[in-house]
Formats: sequence, C-alpha cells, structure tokens
Amino acid sequence: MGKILSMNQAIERFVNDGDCVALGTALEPLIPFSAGHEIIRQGKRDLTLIGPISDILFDQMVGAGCVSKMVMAWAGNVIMGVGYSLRRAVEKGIPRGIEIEDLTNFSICLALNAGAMGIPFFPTKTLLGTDMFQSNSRIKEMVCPYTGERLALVPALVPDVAIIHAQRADEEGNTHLWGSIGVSKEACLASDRVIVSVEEIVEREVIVSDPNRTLIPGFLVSGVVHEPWGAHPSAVQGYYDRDHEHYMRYHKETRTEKGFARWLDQWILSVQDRSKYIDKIGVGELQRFRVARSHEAMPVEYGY
Amino acid sequence: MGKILSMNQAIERFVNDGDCVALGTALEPLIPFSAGHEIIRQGKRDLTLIGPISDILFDQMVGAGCVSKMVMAWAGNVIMGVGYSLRRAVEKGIPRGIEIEDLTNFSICLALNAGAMGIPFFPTKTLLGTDMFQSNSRIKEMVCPYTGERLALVPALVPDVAIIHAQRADEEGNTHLWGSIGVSKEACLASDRVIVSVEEIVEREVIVSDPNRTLIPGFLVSGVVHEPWGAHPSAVQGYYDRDHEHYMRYHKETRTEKGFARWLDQWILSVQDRSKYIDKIGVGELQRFRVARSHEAMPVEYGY
Amino acid sequence: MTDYTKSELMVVAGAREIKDGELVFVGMRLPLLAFQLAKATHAPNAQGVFENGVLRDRPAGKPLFTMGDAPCIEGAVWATTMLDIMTLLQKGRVDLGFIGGAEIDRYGNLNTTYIGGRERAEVRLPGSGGGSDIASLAGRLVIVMNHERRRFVERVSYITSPGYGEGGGWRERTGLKGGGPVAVITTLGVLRFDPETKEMFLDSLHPGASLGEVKDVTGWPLRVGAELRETPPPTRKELEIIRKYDPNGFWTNR
Amino acid sequence: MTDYTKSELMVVAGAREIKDGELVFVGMRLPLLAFQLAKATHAPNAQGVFENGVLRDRPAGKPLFTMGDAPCIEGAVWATTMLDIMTLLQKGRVDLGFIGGAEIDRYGNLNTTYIGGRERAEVRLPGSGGGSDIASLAGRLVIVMNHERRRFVERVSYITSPGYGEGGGWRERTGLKGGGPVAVITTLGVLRFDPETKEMFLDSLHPGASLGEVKDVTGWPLRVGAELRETPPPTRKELEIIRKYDPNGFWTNR
Repeated sequence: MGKILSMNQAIERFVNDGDCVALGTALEPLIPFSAGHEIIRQGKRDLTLIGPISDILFDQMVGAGCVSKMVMAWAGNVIMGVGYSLRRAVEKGIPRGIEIEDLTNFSICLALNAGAMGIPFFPTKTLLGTDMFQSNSRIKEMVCPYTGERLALVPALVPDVAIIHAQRADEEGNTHLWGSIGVSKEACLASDRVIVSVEEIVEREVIVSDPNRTLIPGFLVSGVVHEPWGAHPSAVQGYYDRDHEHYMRYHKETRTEKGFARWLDQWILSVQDRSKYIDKIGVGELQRFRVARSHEAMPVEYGY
Repeated sequence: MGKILSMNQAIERFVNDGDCVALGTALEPLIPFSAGHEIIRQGKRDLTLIGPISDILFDQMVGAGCVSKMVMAWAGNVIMGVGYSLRRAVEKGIPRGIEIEDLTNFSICLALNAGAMGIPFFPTKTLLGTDMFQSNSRIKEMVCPYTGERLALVPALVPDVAIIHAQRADEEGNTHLWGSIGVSKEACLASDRVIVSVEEIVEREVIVSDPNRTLIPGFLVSGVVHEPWGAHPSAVQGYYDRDHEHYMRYHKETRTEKGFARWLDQWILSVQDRSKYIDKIGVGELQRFRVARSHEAMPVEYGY
Repeated sequence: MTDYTKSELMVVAGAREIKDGELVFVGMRLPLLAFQLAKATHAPNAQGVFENGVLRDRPAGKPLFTMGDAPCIEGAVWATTMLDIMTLLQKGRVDLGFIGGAEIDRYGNLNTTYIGGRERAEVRLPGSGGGSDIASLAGRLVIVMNHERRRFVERVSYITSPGYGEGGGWRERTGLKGGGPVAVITTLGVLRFDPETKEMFLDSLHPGASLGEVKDVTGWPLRVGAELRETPPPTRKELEIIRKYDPNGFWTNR
Repeated sequence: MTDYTKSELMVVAGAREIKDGELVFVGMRLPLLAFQLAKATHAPNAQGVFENGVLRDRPAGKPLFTMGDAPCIEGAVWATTMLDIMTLLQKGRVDLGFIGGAEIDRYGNLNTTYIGGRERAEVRLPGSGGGSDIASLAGRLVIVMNHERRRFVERVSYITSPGYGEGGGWRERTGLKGGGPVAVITTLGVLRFDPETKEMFLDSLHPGASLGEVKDVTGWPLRVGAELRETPPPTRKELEIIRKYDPNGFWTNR
C-alpha cells in the first residue's frame, strides 16, 4: 500500500537534484514520458541522464534545463534524426552546457549490467579502435590475462534511480513487463531506487501466476505509480502503439529555441499531470492507438 | 522438419567422444535424464561434464565410465547427499579416475555467461579466499584498475554441446521453457551445439504468441527431440513433479559398485529408449506426478 | 514439555537469526524450515531467494524436497535466472544466508569438497554448490551442522566457503564483500564469533548438552562466552509450524 | 522502365548483400526495407535481429517506424534483453550488419558523433547507438548513406564506428573481432574495399550517376574497380515489395 504514489509524490520523494537517473531503458517503447514531464515540472536540476537510445524525452529534459550530463549511446528523435535541444545545449550551451559520456548501445548495457552485478567493470570486444576513448575518459583498455587479446573495459554505472514504465504491477511493486525489454532489468537491478509507473495496478495473484514474467521484484521498487497512457507518445505492447506523428510534430516545432519553449509550455509546464495531458490530447484521439488486433500469449501451466 | 530427431539420432549426431557437455542447467528440475541415459547406452567416452548442481544424472554418467572430467559446483544426490559413483571415481579410480575443476554455483554461471557473451573471462567478488584456486588452475586474480580491489577472474566455458529439457518447442527449435531456469539460457548461448528435448512439439504459432517466453531461438538449436517424461525423475513445471522416491532408491541401491552395476543395467542399459522406460515404470504409476492443481499464467496481450 | 528432535531445535535457533523484512538466501533442508518458521512467527515480511532463480514472499503450497520442486516456483513473485539471483548476493542485497558444512574450523571456514585435502582426497564430498558464494557475499552468514569431533577441526584441509580465514582483518585483506558468519548452530549449541579475533566461541548450550561434551567434540580449545546461556527450546506452536512443513520428519529426523 | 527513387535503388542494392539463411543485424530505415525485400525474394530463410532484443524470422504485420513498434515484437520468435542480442554480435553469431553514417572516410571509418571533432564540436550528432557495436563485431558490415562532399572525407574527425582504421591489418592489431565493411551503398553507387589495402573503391555506378560526379563528392582521390559496372535497377517486383513495407514512402522519399 505504502508504495502506491501519485507521479508528483514519486518524483518529489525519489528524484533529487544532482541524481543519476536511468530512463528509456526499453528503447523506443515504454518510455516513462509522464515521469520525465513531472521531473521537468518540478524543476529538478543537475541530473545525469543514463539511457541507450533516449528518443525525445532526453531532448525535452535537456531543453528544459534539468540536465548537466548524459551517459548515452544515442540521443535525438529516433524517426526524425537529431534532437534540436540537445544540439543547442552541446553546441551553444543553451539553456546550459552539458557534459556527454559517449557509449554504445552494447557498452551501456554492459555498464548497467556491471552495476547490476556488483562488479566494478565489464570486459568487452566493442569500443576498441573508436574515439569513445577520447570522449569518455572512464573507458580503459587491458590485455586479457588468458588470451593476450586487447579488451576494452567499461566501468559500472550505478544510477541513483531508475524509472521504468510497464504494463502492470501489484501494490508491492512486483512488475510484469513484456514486449521490448531492452536494458530495463539491468537498469533496475543496478539502481539504488526504482520508480515504476504502470498501465494497471493488479492483484498480487496476477503477478505470481507467472513469475517468469516478473521483470523486477517489489523489494527493489521504491514507488509504484498508476499512470495509464504514461508512456505516450511511445508504445506499450498490448495497450497502445506508438504515436509517430507526435514525434514528427516535435521535430518540426522545436527547431528553434522559441519553438521549443512553446512546446515545453504547451505539453509539459501548463499540463498539471498525465490525466490532464490525456484530456488535452483527447481520449477519443488516443483510442486510435489501442489494440485493434488481439494476439494473446498461449496458456502456460505452472501447477503441480 | 530436419531438426526433429529421435533421442538416439540426436545423441549419435551431436555428441562425440571427448566433448564438453553442459547438462542439468536448470538445477533440480528439467534434467535431461533421457539424453544422459542415451549417452550412456551409446558408450560415449572421455566427456567433460559441465553443470552447477548435477543431481544423480552426473553420478550415473560417471559410474558408467563416460566421463573423464567434470566442471561443476556440486555433484551428488540433492536430497540424499553424496553420489557414490562420483566418490568411487575420485577416491578409487572406479571405473576410471576423473579430473574435477571445482567452481561454485555463481562462478559456473559466470563462466557460462562469459562463454555466452564471447568474452574470455568474468571478474567477480566470489571465490576469493577459497581453495578453489588450488583445485581449479584456471581461476586467476587481478587488482581492479578502477577501484584497486581484489577480483577473482573466471575464464569462459564454451561447451561443445548443451542439452536441455523444456516444456515445448516448434520444429525449428524455438523453445519455451518456464519455471526454474537456472543457467540454461547462458549454457545454450555459450555452446557450439544445442540439443533440446521437450514434452511437446508445438506449432510455430504457440511459440511466437509469447516471444518473451522463448529461452533460445531455433537458429541456435541443432536437434529437437520429442521426449515426453524425458526429465523423469526430475520435475517439469506444469507437466509433472519430482519423483523423490526414485532418488532415495538410487541412493540406497548404488552404495556398492555391484549395486550400481545392477541399477545401470536395470534402468539404463536394458531399456531401449524413453518410451520403454515409461512402460517399465508404468504409465499409471507416473500419473501420480501429473498436475493435480492447475495454476495457469494470467493472460498477456501482444496485439496492436 | 513437548518432545522435539535436535534438528527441530536447530530449526528454531536458525529462525531466530532472521529479522523481519530481511532478504534471506535460504537453501534447503533445515534452513528452509527455519525460514518458513520465521515467516510464520516474528518475520512475516522476510523474503527468501533460492539459487535456481526464485524469490518467494510466501511459503510454498506443499512441503519441498528441493528448491526446484514445482510448488517452490508456483506462486513465487520472481522466477528468473540463477545468475540474477547470485548477483543479488554480489551486489550486497542479501541480508542473511544459511549454509551447512562437513568440516569447520576455529575461524568458521568450511570444507565441503575434499576431506584430507585435495591431493590425498580421503573423501570427495559434493562440493560448494552455492555455499561458497553465500559465505563470501551475504551480509551475515548462519552455519547449520552436526557437532562432531571429525567435523570441528583446528584448521580445515580445504576452504570451500570462507569464514574469517586466519582471523580478524582477513576478510578485508582478501577482498571479501559479505560480513561473514555470525552463528554456527550445531546439534549441541549455538556458537558465535569474537568481534575482534573472529574466533568461534560457545554462546549457548542446547538443553541436555553439557559444556564438557561440546569441548570434547571440538578440535581446538573452545572459548566460552561471558554468559553461557541455554538455547531456548521450541515452543509447541513452533513445533506445529515446523511439522507442517516437514510432515514426515524427512529433514528433522522425527 | 519503372520509376524509382534513389532510396529504393539503395534498398535493392542492400538486399543483394544478404545471403539466404544469414542472421542479419537489421536496424531501421533503408536497411530494414532491404532485409524485408531480401526475405521476400532470394533469402527467405534469413533472420533479423533488432537491438531492443528481438529476433524475427518473418516480416512484421505492419510497416514499422521503429524496431520497438508493437508489430515488430508481435509474432517474433524471441524477444529478450538488449544485452542478449548484443552478445550474439560479440560471440560472432551475426553474419551481417547494416548501419548508416554522417561522415565516412577512405578506410570506411564512420562518424556519427561530433562533426569537427569533439573539442570544437561544430555539430553534435546523435551518437553511436548500436552502430559502433555492429561495425566492430558483425561478420560483415554494409554501410548505407548519402554521397555528399561533406560526408565523404579523407579522414573522419571522430571514429564512432570503426571501419579499417588506417588500412590493412589495423582491425587485427586493434583486436576487433568482426570482419569490417564490405560495401558502402550510397546515393550514387556501391563502393567496396581493396582486400589488401582496405581502401574504398567504386565498384558500381547507379543508373544516371557519372564517375565524375562521384569523384567530385568524394574527399579523396577515389579509386575505381577493375570493371566498373552499373548497379542493376530495381525490378517491378522488388519495387512492389518495398512499397508494401513503406507504403507512404516515409523512408524511401517517394
């Protein structure tokens, strides 16, 4: 019971200025847009964002001035290319300069997995020969004591907080997530705190009916937020598909600093919470993204 | 189509004398007893067995003289303690001496995971201060280049073949496994070849209805064997529970070399295949282990 | 007074080591019963992890022989890979672990691999399993074993699961993360470790056991705690709970 | 002759790089279309992996904008973690990978991070994503990009995704596992690499493109293959298939 919070409460309680925050760990789907928007509204500052492919949520948080550093493989607008806020920040220091630690999709997985596993680094065959060694001073090289080959070392990432959006959780935070998983499990296991927002809060019985489906157990979860449409405009498998046009409009409308300010006000600052956001888009409009062609998983028997 | 084989064919085709074979990777359940018995019947020799907790299948294979080496964390009879064949082999060289590379449950996971990931070793905080460094010359130590702490290094294990038993697969070898997973995924991803025996061969549609449930995709699977009761006396979640008394009898009856020879003849050598094994136990008798209290996973929607 | 077996007393002593809300690396046999007992009494919010990949917050619906039995997975909150569970240990998330042992020494080092050392190998035992990992990485460790002369030795011939090595400071020098053993629950008493020297001492005697008997079957001059207590015997309610989870006395030798 | 866009021709050229039965690291945009086209024509048994954790052996039921769109997961044979998929690459199980790039040099090194180098950073691009991993670890690499003077440079200012570094032997010295680039499919032609020197050369010209034009927009003295061919144009059937998967021409600029 004690873990069920509003998004406002969850962000207030578990995200502090200066925190390292892992977000968007399922890649293009299940991006916790609602949580990111609340972070912007609460004016959190000096965050380090951690995520593989962040899509436009990172761009929005950078543009809003919440971010001092990013540890990432790719940042922008997945279907449109660049994110203009990110470019303004790096190239012109608008609204502030940010530091970037460049990694690749694989090495960011390894860094979070090292954090999840409680080891200081991960050896790998990726990164070798790249200039990531220039733009990320934490990567090292070693000679393998077994094979003599060259290995890159990726140091562990231990975020202060991971925020994920998932399909369903119970009141203790035991969470079922399906579809695109990305690096969500590793991010949650690595982090000191985890915030989960979900489409549905379900009875414990739903979760324990399928323990292999559990992404993370509740004992690792600090706060659970019931947030239908919490990932819009990204997709939630089995609930709604991606709103591609939203990303296209974002690209077009945030090309300039002024355009971004307008967008920020219209879609984030002037919107009190996710339920108001839904009202603004229109429930009818959103129904377009709902499941039209059902495809249920075949039965699985756990009995004895 | 081409991947569906009898157990006899699968073992003949994909297990060679001298191979490293990973078995029993789901721990106490889903042990591929049928495959192990066929290996014994075909008289495979000089195998290296790899597995965390092998239960009595490793003991049987050692007693039958198939094994020259074991890489393992624990070997014996899980509910009864020691395995007498293993003791006779190590202590007296009966039927032959075997080499043992001692690891722990965690470090054997790491070794297989390194193999799965294509890296030469895994750094870890386990093993430090143990005499495993004496009895496994492949473990090394290093000082962490990030933290200065002591780390143990576990070298990768790359089995020639992994053999798993699972609930269901399609004709291409796309495999659903649920319940106790153990280190099965890592073992399959690490190995050059994979043999899967299953309770049921299902249509492709069953597998793709729940792609998060897939343990390994068919492109990694060399042979698929339809082998109902293939894990008896171990358990298969949702199909049958463990036959504990079988393990108790094995313990009692294989205390002596002669007793083991009798058991070997009675339950393995004189039994042509798994269907004959089922006949021998009696289909009626086996029904005792069937699911009496159903507990199905709650529905999951993948549609769009 | 209710009749009970030594194993039942050991289960009760084990249960008392578990605090409410803790994450416990359970294992099978007596520790599993101890965990189930603790949950049914003073630690309802304790959660148990099993090395095959399972996390449970409620007892299984049927007595278990192995952690992989179908009832141990049915109704679990998480059934993941062995690697995920073991890394919870390495990450420092496991408060308490239980293990058994064949041979133990003055500093709580355990041998479950080779009796007589590896080269001479008088007896080959099953090996570490997850025991060594739990001993190395759990926040606190509780050891459960029979108190016999051949088992309590001055120095184990092979360290499978590290205790305090050669004494105070050894774990830190060795780079071990977990806290090390806090209790050894035997058939005769409960032993603990000196905070400085890390040497084992007798903290409580089980009802019916004598100090002389304990010293006789301990292979080094055993120290005794400042206040040697008697281990509180199981209550009727505790026994009822234990017998519910071990109805035929398979693990508790009833 | 059927009308087609340059992008459609590039898709066709990409599809031809895929052999039947291969495991292909697909990515999005033109490479995804190339993969779908290959499967529908000469490579029905090719399978595609996507870095979010998905393995598909059949096309998705709907055109995709991102690999995480619900139709890309629905009907997949495997939807696992990103880590599992990326380790397939590192393990050497991926035959072929596709990537794009903003800037490329004579030895096939790609920059998608900082134009002008990191310190001066005239332009910050989105970064590697999985591109660098694919370039480093896939068995063969195919690069798809626009042929423009500002993109084809003597030496990239930042190596995001390694090609052949400084030429022959560099990948081996650097410890890279994958085979490196085999083709660069541009808006003007298909370029390949000398087996010894690993320098890029022009292997075929797209219909309508001239050698002079290609040389003009290439920032180093470009070598030309022994037999400069014309890239075969798309067939009607190929175009039909491409347009089925990109019905509005979002990716192929129709």
